[in-house]
Amino acid sequence: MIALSDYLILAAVLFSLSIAGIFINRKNLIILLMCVELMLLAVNINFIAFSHFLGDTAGQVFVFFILTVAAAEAAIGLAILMVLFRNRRTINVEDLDTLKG
Amino acid sequence: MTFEKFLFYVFAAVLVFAATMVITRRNPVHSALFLVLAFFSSAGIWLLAEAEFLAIVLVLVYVGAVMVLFLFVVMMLDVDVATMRAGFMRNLPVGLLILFVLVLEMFIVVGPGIFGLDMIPAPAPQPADYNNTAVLGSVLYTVYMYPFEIAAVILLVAIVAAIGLTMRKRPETKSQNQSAQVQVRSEDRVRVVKMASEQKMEIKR
Amino acid sequence: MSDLPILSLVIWLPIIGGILVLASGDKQANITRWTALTVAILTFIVSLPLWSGFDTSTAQMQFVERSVWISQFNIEYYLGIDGISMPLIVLTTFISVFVIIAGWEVIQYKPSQYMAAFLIMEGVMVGVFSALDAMLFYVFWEAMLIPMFLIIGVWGGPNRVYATIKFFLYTFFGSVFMLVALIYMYFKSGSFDILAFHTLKLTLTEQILIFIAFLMAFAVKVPMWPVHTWLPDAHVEAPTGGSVILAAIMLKIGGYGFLRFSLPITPDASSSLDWMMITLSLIAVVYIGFVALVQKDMKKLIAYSSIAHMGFVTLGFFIVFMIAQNSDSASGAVLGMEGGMVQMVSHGFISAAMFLCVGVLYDRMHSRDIGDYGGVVNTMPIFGGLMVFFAMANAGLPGTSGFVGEFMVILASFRADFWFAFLAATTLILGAAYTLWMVKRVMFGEVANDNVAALEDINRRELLVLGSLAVAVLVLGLWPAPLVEVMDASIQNLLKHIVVSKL
Amino acid sequence: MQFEMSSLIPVLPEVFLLTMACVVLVVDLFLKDEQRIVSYALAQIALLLAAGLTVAVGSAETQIIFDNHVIRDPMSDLLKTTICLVSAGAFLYAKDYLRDRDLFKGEYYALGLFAVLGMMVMVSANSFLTIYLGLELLSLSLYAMVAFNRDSKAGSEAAMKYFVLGAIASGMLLYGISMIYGATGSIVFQEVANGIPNTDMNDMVLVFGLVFVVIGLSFKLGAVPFHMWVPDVYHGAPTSVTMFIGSAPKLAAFALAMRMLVDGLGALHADWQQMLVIMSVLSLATGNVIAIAQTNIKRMLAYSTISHVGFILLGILAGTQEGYTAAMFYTIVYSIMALGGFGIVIMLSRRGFEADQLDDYKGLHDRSPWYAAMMMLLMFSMAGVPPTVGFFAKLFVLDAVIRVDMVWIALFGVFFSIIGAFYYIRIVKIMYFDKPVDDAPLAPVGMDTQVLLTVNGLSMLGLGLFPAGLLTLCSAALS
Amino acid sequence: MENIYLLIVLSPLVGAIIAGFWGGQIGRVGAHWVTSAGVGIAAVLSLFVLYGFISGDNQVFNGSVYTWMVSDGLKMEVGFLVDHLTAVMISVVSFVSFCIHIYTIGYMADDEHNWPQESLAGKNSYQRFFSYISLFTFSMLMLVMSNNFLQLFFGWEAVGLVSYLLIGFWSVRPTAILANMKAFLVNRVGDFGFILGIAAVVMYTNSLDYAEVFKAVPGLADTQIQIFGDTNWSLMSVIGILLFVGAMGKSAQVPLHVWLPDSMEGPTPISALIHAATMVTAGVFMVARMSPIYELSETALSFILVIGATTAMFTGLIGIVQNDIKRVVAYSTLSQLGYMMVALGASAYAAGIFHLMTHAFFKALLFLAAGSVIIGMHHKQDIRDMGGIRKYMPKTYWTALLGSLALIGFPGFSGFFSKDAIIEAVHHSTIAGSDYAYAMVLAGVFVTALYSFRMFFLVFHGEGPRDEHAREHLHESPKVVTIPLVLLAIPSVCIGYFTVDAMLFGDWFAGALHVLPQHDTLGELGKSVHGANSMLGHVFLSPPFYLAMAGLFVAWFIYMKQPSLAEKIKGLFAPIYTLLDKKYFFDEIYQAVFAGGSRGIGSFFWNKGDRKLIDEIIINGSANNVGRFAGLVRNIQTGYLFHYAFAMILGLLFLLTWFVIF
Repeated sequence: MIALSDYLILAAVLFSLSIAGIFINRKNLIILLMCVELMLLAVNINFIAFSHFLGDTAGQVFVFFILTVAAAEAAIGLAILMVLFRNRRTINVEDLDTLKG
Repeated sequence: MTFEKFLFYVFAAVLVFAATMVITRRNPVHSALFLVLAFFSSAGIWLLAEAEFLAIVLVLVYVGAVMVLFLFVVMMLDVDVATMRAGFMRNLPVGLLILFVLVLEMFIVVGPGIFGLDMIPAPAPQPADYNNTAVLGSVLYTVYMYPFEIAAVILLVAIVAAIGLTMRKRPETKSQNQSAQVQVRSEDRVRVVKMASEQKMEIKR
Repeated sequence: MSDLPILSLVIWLPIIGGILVLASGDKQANITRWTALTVAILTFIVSLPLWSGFDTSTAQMQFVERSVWISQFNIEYYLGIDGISMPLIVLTTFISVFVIIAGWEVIQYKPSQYMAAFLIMEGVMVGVFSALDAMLFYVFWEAMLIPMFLIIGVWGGPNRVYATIKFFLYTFFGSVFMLVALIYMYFKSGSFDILAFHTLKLTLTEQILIFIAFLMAFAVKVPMWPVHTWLPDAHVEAPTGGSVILAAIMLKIGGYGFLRFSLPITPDASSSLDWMMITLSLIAVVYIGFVALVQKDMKKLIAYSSIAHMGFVTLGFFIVFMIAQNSDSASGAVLGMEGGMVQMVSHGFISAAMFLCVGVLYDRMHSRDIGDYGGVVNTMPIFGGLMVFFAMANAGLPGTSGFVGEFMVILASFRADFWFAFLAATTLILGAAYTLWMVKRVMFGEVANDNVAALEDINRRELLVLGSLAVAVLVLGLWPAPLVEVMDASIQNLLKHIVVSKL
Repeated sequence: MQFEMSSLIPVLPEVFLLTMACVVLVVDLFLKDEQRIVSYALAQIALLLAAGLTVAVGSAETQIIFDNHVIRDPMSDLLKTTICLVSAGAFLYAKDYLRDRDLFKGEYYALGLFAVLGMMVMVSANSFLTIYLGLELLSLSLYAMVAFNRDSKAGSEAAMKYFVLGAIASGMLLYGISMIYGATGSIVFQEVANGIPNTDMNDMVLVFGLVFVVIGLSFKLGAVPFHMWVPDVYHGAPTSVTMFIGSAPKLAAFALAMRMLVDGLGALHADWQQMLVIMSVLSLATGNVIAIAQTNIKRMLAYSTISHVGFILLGILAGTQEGYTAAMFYTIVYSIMALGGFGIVIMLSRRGFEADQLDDYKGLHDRSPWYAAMMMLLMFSMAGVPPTVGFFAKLFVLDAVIRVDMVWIALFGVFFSIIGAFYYIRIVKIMYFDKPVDDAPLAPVGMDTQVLLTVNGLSMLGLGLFPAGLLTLCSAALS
Repeated sequence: MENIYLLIVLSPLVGAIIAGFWGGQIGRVGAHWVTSAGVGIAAVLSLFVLYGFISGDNQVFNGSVYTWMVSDGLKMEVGFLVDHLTAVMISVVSFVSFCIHIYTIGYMADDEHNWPQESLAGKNSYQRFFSYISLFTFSMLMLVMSNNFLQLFFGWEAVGLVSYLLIGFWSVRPTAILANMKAFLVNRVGDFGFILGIAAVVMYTNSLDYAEVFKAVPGLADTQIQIFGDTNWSLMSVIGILLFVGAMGKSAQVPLHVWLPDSMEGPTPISALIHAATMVTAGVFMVARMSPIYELSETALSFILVIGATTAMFTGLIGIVQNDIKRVVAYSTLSQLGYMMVALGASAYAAGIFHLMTHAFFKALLFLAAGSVIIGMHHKQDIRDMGGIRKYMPKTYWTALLGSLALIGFPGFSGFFSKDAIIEAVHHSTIAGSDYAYAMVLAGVFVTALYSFRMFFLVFHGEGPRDEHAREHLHESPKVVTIPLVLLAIPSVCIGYFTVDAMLFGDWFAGALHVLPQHDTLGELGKSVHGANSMLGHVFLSPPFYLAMAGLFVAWFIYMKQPSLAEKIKGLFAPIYTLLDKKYFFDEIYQAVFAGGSRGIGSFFWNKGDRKLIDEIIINGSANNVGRFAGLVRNIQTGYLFHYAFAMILGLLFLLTWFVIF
């Protein structure tokens, strides 16, 4: 049988990978956005696993909403990305350093 | 090892692999495609956890819509891929360290020690007539009515924001503005200029 | 008469007057000035009943006003005065009148704001002296900073920005720790009533920590060595009126704080740390005396002399415990405390007068450098006479008020230890040395240069101001009994409090 | 599962606001550029009426509706009213600014209203789900608003940073929520609170989840080390948006903390108290110290925000009634102060000139004594100098902290407020003591804005002299 | 009686106030009339009081005028104690003062020449001067009439103030204003000890009133106190020495004598009044007044004896080499003050006071005579430029001769009785240092005669002024100058003869001065001498007479007979001459050590302490460090998204590690 810990560890690995990804990627903003999606995915796995093991639908409903929000988030994120690209002609993370100090 | 467990491991392996690829590929298109793979495999895992509806939604919404949006943007921005990877190796050790420590610490909490089967036994499988979609649907519009409305507003905001941010009238695009055409008044187009009648000019030398 | 809230009136009349003056703008500067003067004089008159109606036989708070301010925190609008605060309040209202007059023609840049700042400050300072609720006290205490900050910064000298920020941060630094101590005691006692704090039981550790917190606030204000360096800077840069208020009133607030807070609230800590206070006081007297000697700037010199004189105040306050130890009774300690109080009042007059004198010269010559002067008495004989008089008072000449406090404190400190008195008495020499040396270089000798030759003697306005202060200095010096009588009951009562351990 | 229309009444303000936001969106489509004022007016009406409605539906009792997902209690009433009013103020200040920069659009107000709606949802959320959705509604609107000036390089950079970091933060928050859901089996606060003592799960799991929740919260508040977005976003965003972000959402963030930590995870107080102590201390130190080095007033105010957050956290971490009251008082006061502070920045800026450098304030006293006086009051209030209300805010917080025997942290707080005082009074110094470098006459400002500024500035003094009223409201809201 | 006493004190004050504040309105005549009248009233009343005591009609008066203040049970009052001692003092003071008021009318007549034309301070300076000397008289009277330490200190400092004002009267002269500051500061050094002495008295007796203190001191005679560590000191010695330090300042005893010669920068009338006749003797008066205390401490008496003797001898020596006419008299004053102190140290308080009185007359006389010469010489003061003035100024000459004879103690003159008594008293004294003192005062007699007549001969005899111009204008001074000379010459000559019996051997001071039997040197003396005539009879049996004559002769020989000898001797004893000429280098040492030293300390404290350590390092240093630190820390905000994320991750890891793992 699949243990709850299996799900959770998987989610944890995924979560960690996404966090590491955010740190390693210094060039491409889009990958950063994808990492965020991965992170949400990890969270979703958590919720679904708990929901499954608790026999409670709240978790699944929560995932449903997370998916909705994530979609909206992606839309806005990409829109900002577009604005940024239009202004700066780059989506290189390392170039985003005019605001600092 | 049961078949379910086997499937889980396969999906999990694919998922982890795909996730790794997402964060390490130099070409964002590849990353996006691996992300799609990751979504697919996690959809599989969700099926194992008896969340059919969400698994399907994941594929539909994410793979079908969000990822396409990503790809669309990636294509549209036309980024120079070659310069994108420089310095990658430099950050990798720190990244790996973070990854390692984080996984380790999370493992301590979520590992089998606390969430193992002996601690939390697997629930009995749902009966055959269990309809995940129906169950979710029935609470979504009742118990979760308020959040549902809010979620709707969020989507509205996303629409407004996305349009507001990205839609702009480029000077070079040629298009008709019908309402302006319809609403135009004669004063806007023709200006009647009253001028004093011309005086005879005296030329002085 | 007794139903009138006189204290509130004395606090709010100048503040509201100040706001009116502020609102009147600079269009008609003369009206502004007269309004300000009227308000100041009115305030002084209103404050007189505090003296005349004062019952000297009791140590109870008088003219008490009490109403709820912030009920959740038990913070009250609680005013009242005893013999310790009353003279200081009258001093404040008295000096404020002269400050307004002193700025009459000199201040041409935004006079309405200048006058308003002083009036508001006057009210706030009276508030400090009359607040019996610790939080009310603290609010007034800090609120004082704002107008002073602006006065120095806007109307000050060339280096005013450094001076005013230093002044602000120093004082702010000192007082925030007091805030924590006050809150702590509120937490212990359930109210911010200062009189309740007096009877609050505290362990020695608590007392010491609270004492140090208070010390930081009051020592900066007094100022005590080594947190005194803001004062010379602030004085030098401040306009004359600012210096006067600073020296005459603001420094007193520190001394007042010791009497109202440190000593009665933390008697055991005061007792166990009195060596430190005495040491610092004596350093102020001796060290600062030497420093004053080498000043080339008149205002700086007077500022340093203020520090040295305030050393006497703190010395007078903190020898109590040693006296009690030496003689099993606190007999003689009262002398020291009253001496400190008299010294504060007297210093209020003298330092005000000295700064006004420097102001008179500065207005004419635009220099405070002693080297730029010489032989002023030849061109300004009346002024010269007054300034020599004030200098003598500053040097503690008997017959002037400057002597009274010093004398009392030296007498009292002898009871504590011969060497305290010995070091304290060095002020006789040092005080005379730096003051007279300055007078010699500025006032006497041949006319040093054309600028001095062109000086004109003081006008009626200036004569009025300096003359009134001279009279005050003389009267207090020749007959200090009324002042001492006023504070006697309160000081006796205070002493009774502080020699009893709280442990 | 019966649905009663009456359960809509408590959320009437939200419903109204949503309706109005849509109305603005739609009406705006039919407006010509010179008629945008209508959108603005509608938005103001929406906010003011929403505030009024909140008061109207408010009462002393607590109502929990929508199957425990929504709560209406005195705290939510007070916070919602304040949010609406502060937002209305922010809109008012921003009007001329937006018009000067061709940003005077219906979308701005629609997004603003949505953001306010998000805050209101957060304020009266009673489950992790609702609060998450409210948070996202707020955040997404704000992301868009930061990038609203599409031609601004700084704006888009700020928006991007805000977005990415915000997304990470909400990811972490969600992860935390999932763990807590797993440990307690519910997402409704009361049930979570009830579930904590009963859970047979190891306490570790709860704390594990708590860490993530606290991080999400700290990000929203802008507490160190999750504050990095604050200076950049404040700096890069159009000033009107900075003002908006800097004021009302702090109230929502406070509600976020109260709902999640106190209502939901109150049983873990001992744990989150320590976490908040760490972040509060770091915030106080970092915010105050770095602010000194700033030359851009928006950035400076951003760092000052961080230090103020330190104080707000102090109040919350005390974990007592007094502490919450103090923190709430502080938050409300802070939102008013920030509103006024940025208000001045906005009023001084004009087309092509942002007035965001400290040097732009030189000699303001000569150029406009009134602005200078109001700014001075605001600065002294931020520095916490009596008799301005900023002092009382600090006082109440310190009192709360000392009451739980954390004197050392109170000392720490006051120590850094001394350092903080330096950069506030530096502004006063610049305005009052320096000579003006810019002799250009100040941009003419409408009467409404002037009145608002006056009210805003004098409220520092008024609330300072009579803080009891607001304090009573706060403590009543939390009792 | 009290009203008379008040009138004595207040009438000079009223004069001073009128002349001071309304000098411009009342004019010169008004000013000198009002002040002279004030002091005149005081003088007449004083003499009336004195007569009352002589006749026995007057009782000792001890009462307060008003309560200055009461603090901690310590009553501080202003009040009068009028006994025989006081009566003598007020008479001397007011009489000398009155003479000097008259004299001043002439001396200051053309004071405007002393001021630069444009100086406004020079306007009304005449009136101001009168105001000051009347104020001085008031202060001095307050001092001597006081019945408590507080008022004593009041008067003590008030006379110092007036002295300060008067020495620096010609404030445009750099030397004058240096001298007055010096005088004030050196006096302050004395006051420093004085006030500590008062504090000690208050601590142990809890009173400032003489009567109460004197009542209490016998009980404290054996009290020991600790000052340095555990060493025990007799309380009485400590009090005595501390109070005497005050007297050293005021009465210009070595080493606090340095101000007195410099004080000659003031106009001559005040040199006569303040720096010879009255103020400088305040110390003598004070010690005499405190005799109940001093009698209880032999240490203190020895101290006084040694200091006095040293002053008497060594300042006299300086007088020999001085060339400024006033300075010679000033050093003579120092020397005579030393004699008075020796008398006090030998417990011959009465002799001290007696010498004080006689000295007041003849020294005032000498000063006024010198002043008269100075007027004649148009304010030239160098005796080497003078000579032969006898012919031009006969009145001055004769009065000066009488004064000089009185000063050297020529038999029959008043100085003879007082000085002889002192020498004899010291001879009888047994306390430590008395032998030294005896030797010094004896030698001093020779020295006194030498310098007195050196000056006398140089000024009045010989060729006549070298300066042609001066010679032409030399003439006798006006009557207002010469009348006081005559007025003072009379007592200078004869007062000693008439009063010595009562004051030294009678019981005149019985209630005022206390002498323990074992110290009663005058009593010892009285066993062998009985009255004035008896003293005159013993003249040829004692060394002082011969020493004085020797001095007179040497002066005559060197300066009249063999003028070249002076230069030779100067060459022969060059080091000693230099030592004397430089006044033992006191001024130089003080300048370097005290003035320079305290400025050095001041600069050090200011520059290194206040400015460097506190301001620069601590205050600005920490401010700058915070600023620098801020500048550094702001770099954490790199602007890079991944760093921001990294910060969040670190925060996460930290919190996880801290709270979950541990």
